[in-house]
Order: sequence, then structure tokens, then C-alpha cells
Amino acid sequence: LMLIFWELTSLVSFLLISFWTHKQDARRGARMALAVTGGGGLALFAGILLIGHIVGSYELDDVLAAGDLIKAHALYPVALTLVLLGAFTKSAQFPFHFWLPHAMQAPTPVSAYLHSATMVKAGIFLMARLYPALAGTEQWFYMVSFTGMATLLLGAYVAMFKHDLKGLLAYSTVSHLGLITLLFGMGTKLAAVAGVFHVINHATFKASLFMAAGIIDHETGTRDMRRINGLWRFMPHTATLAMVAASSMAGVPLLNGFLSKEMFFAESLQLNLPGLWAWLPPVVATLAGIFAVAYSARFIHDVFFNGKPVDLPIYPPHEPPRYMKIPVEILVFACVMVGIFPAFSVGPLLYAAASATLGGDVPDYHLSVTHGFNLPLLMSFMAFFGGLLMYSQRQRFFDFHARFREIDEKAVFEAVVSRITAWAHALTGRIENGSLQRYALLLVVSIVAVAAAPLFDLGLFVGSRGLTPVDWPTGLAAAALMLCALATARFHRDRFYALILLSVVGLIVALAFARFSAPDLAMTQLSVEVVTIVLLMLSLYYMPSWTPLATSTPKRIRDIVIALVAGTGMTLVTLAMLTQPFTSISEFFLANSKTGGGGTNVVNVILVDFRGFDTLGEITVLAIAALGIYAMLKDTALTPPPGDGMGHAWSRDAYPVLLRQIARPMLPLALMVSVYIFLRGHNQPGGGFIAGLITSVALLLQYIASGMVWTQDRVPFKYHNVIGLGLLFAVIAGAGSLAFGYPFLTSSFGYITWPVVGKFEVASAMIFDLGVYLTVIGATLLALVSIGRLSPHSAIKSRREDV
Amino acid sequence: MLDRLRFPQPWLSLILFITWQLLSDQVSAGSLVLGFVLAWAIPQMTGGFWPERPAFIKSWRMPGYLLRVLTDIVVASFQVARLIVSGRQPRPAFVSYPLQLEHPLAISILASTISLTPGTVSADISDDNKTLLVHALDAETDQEVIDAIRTRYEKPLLEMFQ
Amino acid sequence: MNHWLTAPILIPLLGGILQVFMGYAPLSLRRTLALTTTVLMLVAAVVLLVLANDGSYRFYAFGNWQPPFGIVLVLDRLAALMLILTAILGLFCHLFAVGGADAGNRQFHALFLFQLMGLNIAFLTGDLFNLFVAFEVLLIASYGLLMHGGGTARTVPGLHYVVLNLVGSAVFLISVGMIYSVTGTLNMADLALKVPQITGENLSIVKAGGMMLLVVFALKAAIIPLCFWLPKAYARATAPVAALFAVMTKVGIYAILRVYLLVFGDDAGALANLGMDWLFPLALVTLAMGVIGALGADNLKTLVAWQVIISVGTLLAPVALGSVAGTSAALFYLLSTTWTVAGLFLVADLIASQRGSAADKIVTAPIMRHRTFLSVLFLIGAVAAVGLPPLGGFFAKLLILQSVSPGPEMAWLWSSILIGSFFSVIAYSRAGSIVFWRTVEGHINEPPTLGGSVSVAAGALVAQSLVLVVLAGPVSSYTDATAAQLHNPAGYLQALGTPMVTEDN
Amino acid sequence: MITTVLYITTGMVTLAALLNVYRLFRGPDAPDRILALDTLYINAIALIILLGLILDTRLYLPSALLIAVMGFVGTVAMAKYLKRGSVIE
Amino acid sequence: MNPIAEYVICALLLLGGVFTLVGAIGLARLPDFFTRLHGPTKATTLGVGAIMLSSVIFFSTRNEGIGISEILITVFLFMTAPVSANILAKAAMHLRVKSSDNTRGQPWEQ
Amino acid sequence: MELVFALVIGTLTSAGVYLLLRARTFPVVVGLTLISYGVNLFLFGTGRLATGAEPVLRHGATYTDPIPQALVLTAIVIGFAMTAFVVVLSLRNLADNDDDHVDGHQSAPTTEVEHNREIPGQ
Ligand code: NA
Ligand code: NA
Repeated sequence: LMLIFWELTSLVSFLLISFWTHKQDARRGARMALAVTGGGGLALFAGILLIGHIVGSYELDDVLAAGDLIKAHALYPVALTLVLLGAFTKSAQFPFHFWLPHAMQAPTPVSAYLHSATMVKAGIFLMARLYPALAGTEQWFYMVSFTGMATLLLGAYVAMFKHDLKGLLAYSTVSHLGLITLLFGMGTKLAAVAGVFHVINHATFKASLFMAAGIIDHETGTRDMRRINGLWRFMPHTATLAMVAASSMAGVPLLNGFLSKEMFFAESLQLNLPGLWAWLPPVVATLAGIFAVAYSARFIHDVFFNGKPVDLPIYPPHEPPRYMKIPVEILVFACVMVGIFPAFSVGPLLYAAASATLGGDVPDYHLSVTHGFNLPLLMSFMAFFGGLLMYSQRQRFFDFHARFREIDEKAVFEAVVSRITAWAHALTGRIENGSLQRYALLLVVSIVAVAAAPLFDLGLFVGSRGLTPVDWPTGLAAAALMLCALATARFHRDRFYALILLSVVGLIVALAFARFSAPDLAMTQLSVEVVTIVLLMLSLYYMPSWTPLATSTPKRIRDIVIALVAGTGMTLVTLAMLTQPFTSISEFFLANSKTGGGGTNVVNVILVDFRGFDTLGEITVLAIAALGIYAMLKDTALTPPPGDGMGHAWSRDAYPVLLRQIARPMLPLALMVSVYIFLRGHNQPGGGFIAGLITSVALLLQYIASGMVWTQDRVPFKYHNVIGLGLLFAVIAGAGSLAFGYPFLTSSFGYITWPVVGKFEVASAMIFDLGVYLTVIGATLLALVSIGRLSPHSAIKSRREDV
Repeated sequence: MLDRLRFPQPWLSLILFITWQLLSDQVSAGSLVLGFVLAWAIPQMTGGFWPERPAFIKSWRMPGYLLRVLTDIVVASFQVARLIVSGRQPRPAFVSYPLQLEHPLAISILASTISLTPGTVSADISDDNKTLLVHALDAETDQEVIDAIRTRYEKPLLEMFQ
Repeated sequence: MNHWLTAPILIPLLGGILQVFMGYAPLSLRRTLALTTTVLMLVAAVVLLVLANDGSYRFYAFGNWQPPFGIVLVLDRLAALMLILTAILGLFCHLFAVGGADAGNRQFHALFLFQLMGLNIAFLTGDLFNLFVAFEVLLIASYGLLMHGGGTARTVPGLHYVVLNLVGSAVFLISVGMIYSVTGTLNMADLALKVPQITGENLSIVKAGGMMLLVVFALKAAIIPLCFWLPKAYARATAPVAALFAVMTKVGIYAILRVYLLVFGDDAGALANLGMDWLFPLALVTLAMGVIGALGADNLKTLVAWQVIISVGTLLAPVALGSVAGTSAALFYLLSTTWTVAGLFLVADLIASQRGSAADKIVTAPIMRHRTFLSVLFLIGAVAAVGLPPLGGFFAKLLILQSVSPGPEMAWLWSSILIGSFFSVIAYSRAGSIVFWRTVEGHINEPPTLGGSVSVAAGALVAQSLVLVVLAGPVSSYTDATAAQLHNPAGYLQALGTPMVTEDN
Repeated sequence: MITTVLYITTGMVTLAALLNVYRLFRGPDAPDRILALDTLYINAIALIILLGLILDTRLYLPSALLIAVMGFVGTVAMAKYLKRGSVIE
Repeated sequence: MNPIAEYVICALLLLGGVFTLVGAIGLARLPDFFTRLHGPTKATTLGVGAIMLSSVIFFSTRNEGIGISEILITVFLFMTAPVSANILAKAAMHLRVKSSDNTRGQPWEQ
Repeated sequence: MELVFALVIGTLTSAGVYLLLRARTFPVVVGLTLISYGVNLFLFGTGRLATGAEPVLRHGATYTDPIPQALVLTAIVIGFAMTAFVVVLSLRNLADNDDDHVDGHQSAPTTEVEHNREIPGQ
């Protein structure tokens, strides 16, 4: 749960920083802050999950109790690094410190609250809370303390050279956070107490300084210390408050800053690092102290003294209204109180916080104004004078500092992000280049690759059923089919020729279906074949009549190889499959077709009864395809090429006499045939699909022979409605059984005997087949007539009434 | 009203009736009744698609004409077969045949007959339906082709359609 | 044998047929009828959800034929989950479409309803070939919907989408053929019984068939390397269509879950967990590709389109690992990401409509109207999509991360998901800040006013991530039960024993 | 006796079909190819009838009838494309 | 199956086969398109007609009713063959397909 | 017989796949049709090859498996609907982008590759 609020804070800070949206660097700062803290949050998220995994529960007290279990666990180092990553990014430790100063763009109250007191402290708070669970190991010591040291030094050093008031305070915050982290890193109980103590102190004086900076900004209109000088005269009261707070920051005795800094110095001495390293922490501490004093001195002197203010936007600055100063006064008063009577004022609070952190056993420590004259006191004096000395020589330090190019982290971050996005854009552009060739290639290759392994160990396999001999007409027909298929691929550039070859292939496939005892299939294939030819001819009119060579030769060879591999794969599988023994659920259908379905043509009974739902889906596909085609071509304008690309213009005569005359009788005859095939469908090869296709072809012949307008006037119905009616019939045929409590699509059939005619069968499946019949007609004609309407001549005339 | 119910196109209904018997393979009571119903119903629906119906006068002569055409087809096939088998170079010719028939259906029947019967294919009909372009496979003189068509086919059709 | 099972199929079918007849009726009438159909479908989905929640399987044999001979519908928790997901998504997309996107094509609502019908058949059918027919129904409807709307921008990606799926359908048929040639049956329960007993050369035939089927579902789910058609196709589709398509990729994943846990599950003998070892690395690479794509996106719709691919990767990784917890986490994430992505598509469209010529391009542009409202929607959507707390996306990712047991997979899974989220934070924050904040003075010609229905639809879909947080408890317990049910297919096999309706009862 | 004759006839018709395919490949112009295709359709009718005779079943007759009707419309569509371009206008 | 019917069927079958083959040979060997047009319209059509007739007799003499739907197929063929020949010829003339040199007369300009 | 059947399916698939990978919509559509022929034959083959065993009930006959025939019939009709849609879509593509390129570089200026385009047909 804690994690949620953790992420929430990073989110809120993102919004707040970017409060002043119009300023460009505010946005960038905000994004950077979100990215770093967000990223850290995710690492913490993983860390906590890991710990939860090790301990087995996420309850805080279980985790704290299982401290040694965690430390001993193999995943401990990973978990620790992740958690620390989260803590360091949140509390702006080195190397993740760069986002904090830029968060300063946020309006004053935000930065005061957010960046000095609480949010940034969350990282520290996290370390404090998990201290008993994670601290104490070598890894904890090295990672935490060294990071702390680095941040401490870096923050303090850079703070010195920041001309912006808030910049200085920001980097000083970074430095102090480093200090606290270092304290926690030391591993001793006392250091932890010191850490907690400094957290409290830092919060107080830093908040007051931020508010002071806010007041100065409010009063003078700027925060550039080079222009703000000698404010003492203008706002003595605020000045004094600020100076006290600043000196507490510097660690001047009698103020809270001094106490925790002194404890810090004491702890840095206790660290018993092996050999030479022993000297490192105290030296670093003092150095940091020097820097701290230096920038505090700068804050006091450069702002309130140091001559006249230079072209302030608001001049003369004067004391801010009373209400603005009250919070600063309270905080400064607290600094002084803690400084003078530490045990009395902050003792109990410190004790409670420390015990929470250390899980109860708080070492005895002594809070007093001074601990007498000892080495830490000496170190703070050295820091004090060193700092003043450094400040006085600040000019030389400024030149020294100026030599480093001022790196603006925001610009770096933005550059990195835009380079990533540019790279990503380029990469996606290259991979997803919008070439169907490539996508199709990827798809085919993946299919072949996936099927290669099993087919490879299948190899050329002939099952136990063995091969049956080939009678030579079938062999010749197969050879012709293969020849034409390869010729289609070879001559696909001459489009008309390719289509003729394609029709030959289709014809032989239909013959193959007849040859291997599938009359229904043969008829369906033939009908669909012809309607496809008409469809392709309709569209070829608008296409250039041949395809220029577009792909380079090596690519074509590659495609040929892939095609051959795919082909051999299919051959191997088919051979193996055809020769394997086979038992299937087909006995049921053969047995129940007559008794249960009421028809002897088992394939048709399966289509309209046993698996009627498939057919319902199928005619819906037909209907949708037609509607989609109609919608796509509705207001598309296509200008056909003047001739057939071989140098002949299109001839004027559209409707030859002989064709028109033959079309007249063909329609009724064809209708007779389709009624015949429809009625016999249930018991003999035939059925709704084939009958529907025959009627469609008969009507198509009228369109071809006499043209769109002539035929359209004679067709009384709209094809949309035919499709709708067809689907409706199919659904009604299926739903009829619901009335009797039977499942959807249950068919019923009976026999009626009339005096003259004798016995004939009436089946609900007949209505279903009628639905199929109507949908096929409606869909086929709507699709093909929509293409027909594209042609310039009919487009104009038929604007009036729609199909 | 009644006659509309009767047979708008009597010949077409008859052909359809016979077709239905052919389709259902055996002439049973059921096929007769259904054949009758369909033969009546379908012309109603497709009436519009056959606007300029010819006025048959002597339609009973049609079977005789068909029989003649059939025998000629058989004869023609043997002639063409002999020509193809002999490998002799044929002497093809385009012949423009002046038509005397007016009705488009009559012209179509004539053109079909020409295509089906010996050595000739009707390649095209002029826009004004006045002349018929015939391609003869192997003919000495154009006039020979024209006379054969005139006497054997156009005359009976003229009688039927005039 | 409960007729309610056919409701999610018959309602859109009848609604669609009605729309076909009423092509020329006034638009407002057609819209109300279409919307009532979608609402009815939602009611049916809820009823089925309640029914399925008792953990038992319900079967419905079409034509009263005993499975495995006839086609059977199977209602279990997974099916009910997908139905409710599609019904809610469909309702809001439809609400958005009614706001104006359905102009220009009289048959838009028919296509929309048929699309929903196709989806519902796919989720309910218990027959492999019927699954193929269901795929064809929803594919052809999606082709029509993808091409809906004027303009020439969507033709080329549409063509890619159609051709690739045609190849996919051909391969689907080949796989069904291969499997049928050995097992001799099409009913999935029957297949689950027969697959373990396959021996000898038949094994390699069915293995090849099974793997090719996986490629088909991978194409549907847009797993790398078969995902590159998706960004342009979804980015260029009209908004409600793109939003509805958010569930299209999930159909592929549903199919993988259904077929590969039932037929090629743990106890499938030599063919157990077919292809799952391929799936895990591919899922992670898909995730990475999605993130790269999102980073490189130059407009919001492309960004959201790549987010679809990211969610596919994130979704498939735990499924591929095959643990019950993983599947449950994946299902939870499936709910959250589908609605979120759909919502983002709608929001992106609203933004595009408000920014004049700049549309949804991630460039500087004059300030848009309704900026605060839209930016809040975008923020919620982005946070949910990336998986930052406190929204649904976070919980989903949390569940996924927890579902994996320590080991190399855990390392890979965690790093890719977390790093992926990190970069998507960057991508979304960059896009959001540029679109909403990097503004320049200038005038946008009269942006259309935000219609009520349009903003409600977009808002609702985005708001679901909040709802998911509140209902996290019950939803995750439902997904746990679903995952448990999926992982022991014994219940499903009762399909073969479905009682037939005889004269007496 | 009939069966042997049937096989001989089937052989002859198959050879005829092959010759058609030859013409289809060689045919210098498109009309030659359509003519070859149309004849192929007619040969297919013969083959189907012969198949029915060999198998002694009448199930394939409607298929033959279908080829007769459909083949014609296909040829007309192709020829009209060659001449007029737009098949339906 | 009485012997007379058998002989008639065999004769018709052989006749049909020969004619179909001759039609195809004509198509293959004749010099130009227009001459080739004659082959199929006559020979092949008659060939298929003969096979159709043999099928009629074959099925009618098997005492299960008469099999006459083949006749319809022949009728359709005889109706459609000339039309397809006509429209093919028109297309060829439109494309100015050259007829062999010793052809008297010229095709019309389309 | 089975070997010939398998070779036919293999050839159809190879020709279809080659055409599928071409750079224009027309060959792609033709390729898809060839592939669907191959697939339909394959699906039909799963019921194993049989001569004269039509699944139409008549006394004293053996029957082949009717299921694949029903499936193929459905596949043919669906295939037709899909082919019609993809053909019309390529027409729409022609209308919108007035060239039928599908290999990414829309109507690029005629590259040197296209200069040596063969004479069609021969
Ligand atoms: Na100054
Ligand atoms: Na003649």
C-alpha cells in the first residue's frame, strides 16, 4: 500500500512542477522528475515484491521481524539494490540528484513543502523504516554511505556556485540528504539516531530558508543573488530570520544545525574503516562542513549585504506583509529552541522516531548544548573558519568553477529522450515500412519455420494404406493442372493470360472433385469458378493489363525458394496423411442422414442440418462481404484506361445482337434448372448454394447482354432486401424449433401425400436452404453489380435510384 | 385478367414444360403437375426480360426445320472432319450475306443455324441488321455459299416469320 | 440446454438483419435500434456471466445432435468473461459511433452488429471448424468496418490487413485439415480425448497442424514478427472501429488459451504444451517492439496502436508460462488493458477533433478547446495503460509479476515489464506534455463541439480503470476461478455427454 | 465390351483436352485462348458424362449440365472484356 | 443389356470420341483463328452430342426409368455454341487478328 | 494416385506462395486463389481418396467421408466472398492511390528495374 502513495507522490510532483505549463523548462523539469522518480519507483516496486516473496508476506512488521532471514537469502543483494535505487532516486542522491534542482521551477509553496521537507525525505524515510530489515550488511554499508558521501560533497560544492537563490538551497538540500544517507549508511545505532535528528533539524531550517527565498523573490521580483544585494536595509526583520536559519544550516553553535552536525562529526570519527580508509569519513565530513559554511555565508552576505541591489524588477523592496513572515518566525524559533535546549524540546520526538527506526533498542545518547571540547567541536570550528576563508576567496573559486562548462541536466535529459524517440522512430520506420511483400514474407516464413521441424522428421513417408495406381487420364489431367498452375506463376505479368490459366486450373480442380466422388463440390466449384471469372473480368477493366517487373532478381529467386519449400512441405504432409489409416465420426452422418435429417444427400444434410450453424455463419460472411463491397465502392470514382494496354481502344458496340437474343430464353431455362437443383438438393447433389449461383449467373447474363440500366429496371427488388430476407429465412428455419423446446436449428421433416402428385417430403431444412438460396443471390449480385456501377456510363444514369 | 393468368408466352411455357420432364428424368404424375405449375409461373416472372416477342404464324413448321438442321450438322461434321484429317490447306473466305429477315430472333436463329451447319460460321451481324458476315471454311465461290444458305435455311424461316 | 446461450449470437444477428432491411430508414431510427441491440446483448452477457459463475459448464447442442457430431456451444467462465468484456466495449464504442462516426455508410450498424456476433460465436463455440467460421465472420466484418469512413488513408493498411488474414485463414484450414485427418473429429472436447492417444507418424502431422494453428492465432493476436500490419491499420481506422478492434487481438489470445490449454494442454501426451516454449520469448520481444514503436510514434493514435502490441506482449508472457496464477493475472490484465486502450483510441480521436489541422500529431499546436477535460481523460488512460498506481493497470501488472516463480523466466519477465513501463512512462509523458502543454498562440478554425454521447463513451471506457480498482477483489477472484477451470479440462469433456432433448422432456 | 470402349473414348477425349491445352499455351492471340478454354469446357462435359457411364451413376449429370450453362457465361464475359472492356455497364 | 443396344452405344461412343478428337486436332492445326473456329462449333459439339446420346440409351435400357436429362445438356450446347463463336469472332475482328493469306474477302472493321 | 494428388497440392501451393510475394495487388490476388485451390483440395483429401463412393445414400454402396466435403463446400463459398472483397479492395486501392504497388514505395518513379520489363505473354 505504501508503494501506491510513493508513486502517487512522484505523479503529483510531476503535475505540480509543471504547474507553470507555459514555461518550457518547467515542463522539461517536470518530465525529467517524473521519469527519474517514476523509474526509481518501479525499481522499488520490484524490490518490495522480492522482499515480499522472500518473507512471504507484505505486512511491515513481518518484514522487519524477518530481517536476518532476508539478509541471508540469495536474492538479498538484488532486493537491496532495487530498494536503494528507489530510495536514492526519490531523495535525489548522486547520481540521480540532477532532477531536484530543476524541480525548483515549481512555485514557492510547492518547492518549500515538496522539495525540502517531505517528499524528498520519503527516500530517507524508506531507508529508516526498512533499516532493521536491510541494514547491517557489508553491502548496505558500502552502497549507502558512499552514495551519501558523494551526494554530500557534490551538493555542497555545486551549491556554492548557484546564483539563483533557490538553486543554492536546492543543492544544499541535496548535500544534506547525502549527509543523512551517509549517517544511515554507517550502520551504527548512534549514527541512525543522528540521521533521524538531522532529518528533523534540516526540515526546520531548510523550510524557513525556502520561505525566506520566496519572500525575497516576491519582494524583489528576482532570485539572482548577483542582483540582490544589501537587503538588510530594506527588510531587516526577514533578513535576521534568514540569517539565523542560514547559520543553523552552517552548523553554528546554539542552533539545531550545530547539534546534529556535531553528532555527525562524532559518528564519522567512530567509523573503524580498515587502514587508510579510516581517515576518509572525517575528512569528507569536514570538507562538506566547509562547503556548507561557505554557501551559507554566501546566502547571508551576498543577499543582505554586499553593496547596493542592482536593477531589481521591484524597487525599493520592503518588508513583506505580516502573515508571510509568521511561518518563518515559528521555524526559526524552533531552530533556536532545539539548539539551546535540545533534550527538552526535541528529545521525546527524537526518541520516538529513533525507536521506530531501530525497532525499539535505542542506544543511550546525550543531548546537550555542547559536548564539551572534543574533536567534533574542533572539526566544526575548522569547518566554520575554512568556510569563511573559502567564501572570502570566492572570486578565485568562481573563475575555477567557470572553466567547467555549465551542464544543464534538463538539456541533457531532453537530448537523450529525443535521441531515443528519433532512434525508435527510425527503427520502426525501417521494420514497419508498409510493404505487404515483407509482411507476407514474414508470415510465410514463420509458418514454414514452425512446420519444418515436425515435417522434417516425417520426411517422405508412405503410410500403411500404400499408394493406389493412377489411371492415365487422371494422371494427364493432374499434369495439365500442374502445368497451368506453374504457367500462371510464370506468365502472371500478362494478366488476361494468367486469368485464363487460372480458370483452367479451377476447371480441372472441379473435375478432380467429381473424379473423387464429390458431385456437390464439383458443381459448387464450377459455379463459383464462373462467378469469379466474371468478377475478375469486371475488375481487370480498370487495371493496367500487364504488371511491370517490380522486384529485383535475387529477391525473386528467394521467393521461388520459399515457395518451393512451402510446396514440398504440403506435398509431404498430404502424402503422409492420405496414406495413413483413418477412422472418423462420418459413420454417424451416413447412418442418421436419412432417418434423422430426412435426406439421402449426406453432404447437403450435413450443411443444412447436422452442421447448420456453420452454414448460417457462412451465409452471414457472404452477406457481410457484399455489404462491405457495396459500401467501399459507393462513392469511388475510377476512370478505366482508354484501351486494353495492347494498343486497341475499346469497341463501341456494347451489346451484340446475337448475345442479347440468346440471353432472352436463357433466363427462364436457367431458372428452371436452378429450381430443379434446389428441390432435389436434399436427396441428390444440389442444394441452396448451387441453385443460388445458377440464378445469379442467369441474371448476370442479363446484365452482361443488355446492360445495367435495362436489367435494373426489370429487377423489381433491391439486393439488400434479398440478403436480409435470406438471412431471415435461415434464422426462422432454425428458430422454429425453439417454439417446441428443441435447440436452435433442430430440423423436422414429414411426408405429405396429395391425390395426384403422390408422396413428397416437406422439411424445415428446406426453408433454411431457401434462406441460403436468397442470400447467395443477393450477395453475389450486389457485389458484382456494385463493380458494374463503377463504369462511367452506368454511374451517371443510375445516380437516381440506388440498388 | 384471366388471359394474363393464362400463358403470356405459350411457346416458352411449352418448352419449359418439356424441359422439366427432361430434367426430372421420368414422366410421373408429380413431374407433370410441377412442370405445369413452373411452366406457368416462370414466364410470369421473367416476362419483362423478353420484350420484343415474335409473332409466330406458322410455328408448326419449326420441328421440320430443326430436323433438317440436325441432319445437316451430322453431314457437315463429316466434311469438316475429312478436311482436318486430310491436312489439306483449306480455302477460307469472308462472305457478306444480304439478309431478308427482319425480326432479330429470326436473324439469330439463322445465324446459329449457319454456325452449326456445314463449313460456315456467322462471324458478325451488321449494326442495321441488314447483312450477315459469314466465314466459310472451304468454299470455291462466295455465291455458292450464299445460294446454299438462301435456299436451305432462309426460305423456311421467311415463311415462318412473315 | 439453456436457450440463453444462443442469445449473444441471435441478438446481434437479428439486429444486423433488421439493419440490412432498414438501409434507407432515417438515421436516428437506425441508431436507436442498433443501440438497443447492443444493450440487449449486454443484458444477455450479464445473464451468462451470472450463470457461468457457479463454476459449472453449460452446453448447447445445435440441431439437437449429440456432440461430437453436431456443433456445440460451451459456456464456462472464460467464455462469460470474454462475452462481458466484448459487450461492454461494444456498447461504448457503439455509443461513440452514434455520435457521428457512423455517417457515410448506411450499413455501418449492420457491419458493427455482425462483428459483435462473430466475436461472440468465437468465444462460445466448442467446435474447431466452427471457430474457423467464427473467425471468418468477424474478419469479414472487420474488413468492412476498417474501410468505413471517407478518405484514402486507410486503403493501403486495409489491404495489408485483409491479405495477411486471408493467408491466415488458408493456414487455419490447413491446420484443421491436418488435425482432422488424424483424429477424425472436429469437436474440441473430442479432440482433447483423442490427441493424447496419437502415436507414430501421425504425431508429426498433428504437431505440424498444431504449430501452424498457433501461427494463425499469433497473427490474429499480432505477436512479433506478425504484428507490423497493426499500427497503421488501427491508427487509420475511424475511432469507434479502432476501439472495437482492441478486442480483436484478444480473440487470438482467447483462442490460444482455449485450444492450447484444452487440446494441447498438460495431459496431451507427446503434444503437451505445444509451442509454449516458443511463445514466452516471442511475447517479451513483442513487448519490447511495442515499447520501441510507442516511443517512435508521431501521433497519439499510432502511440495507442503500439500500446495494443505492448499489452499483447505483457498478456502473452504469463500465459506462455502456463501457471494458474499466470493465466489468472493475464485475464485480469486483459480486462483492464482492452478497455483502457479502447478508451485511449476514443480520447485520441476527441483530441484530434479539437486541434484542427494538427489533429493528434505530437507537435506544437494552438491550444485546443476542452483541454482540461481531455487532458484528465488522457492522463487516466495513460496511467492505466502504463500500469502506474493507483489505477487498474498497476494491479494487473502487480498480479502478473507475482505470478511467476523465481528463476530465469522471472528475471526476464520482470526486467522487460518494468523497463517497458519505464520507457512507456517517458513516451506517454512526452506525448502528453507536447500535445496538451506545448502550445503556441494561434487560432483553430471552428472545432466541433464535444457531443454528449461521444465524451460519455470515451470517459466511461477510461473510467473503468478506476472501477477495476474498486472491484479488484471480486474480479481477481473470478479470474482465479477461471484460470483454475481452464487448467483442468476434465469439466469441458462433459460436452460429449450433453443430454439430447427427447419427446418426453 | 462397353467398358473397353468407354476407356478408349475417355482416352480420346482426354487427348482432345490436352490438344486444347496446347492451343491455349501456343494460341498467339487472346481469342485463341478463350476458344481453347471454351472447347475445354465442352470436353469437360464429355469427360463427366463418361465418368458417369464408367461408374454407372447418374449423380454427375447435373454437373455436366452446369458446365454447359456456366462455361458459356464465362466465355462471354472474357470475350466481352476483350472487345468492350466493361463487362457490365 | 440386349446386344443391339450395346453395339449402338459403342458406336456412338467411338463416334463421339473421334469427333471430339478431330475437333481438337482442327483447333490445334488449322492456320488462323477464324478457320480454327469451325472445329469446336461443329465437330466437338457433335462429338459430345453423340456421347450424350449413348448415355441416354445406356441408362434407358437399364430398366430403371428413362434417363433423358442428357438431351437438355445437348440442347444447351447447341444453343450456346454459335453465340460464343459469334462473340469470339467479333472480339478477334476487333483485335484485328490476321486471317491466313489465302482468305478471300476481308473481316469488317469493328 | 495419392502421390499425384500430393504433387498437385504442392504445385498449387508453390505457385500460389510465389505470386503472393509479388509487389502488385493483381498477382497477390491470383496467388491467394491458387493457394485456396490447394487448401480446398487438401481439406478434401483428409477424407482419403475414393472413386465412385459418392456420399448419397443408395442401397448396397460404400461411401467416402462426407464431412470434409461439407467443410470444403463451406470453404469454397467463404473463399469466394473473401476473394470478391480483396479484388474490390484492390480496385478501391487503385482508385485512391492510382497504382497497385504493395511493396511500400507507392508509385515510385520507374526504377531501373522496371525499364527492362519483359514483353508480356511470350
Ligand atoms: Na548579491
Ligand atoms: Na456452319
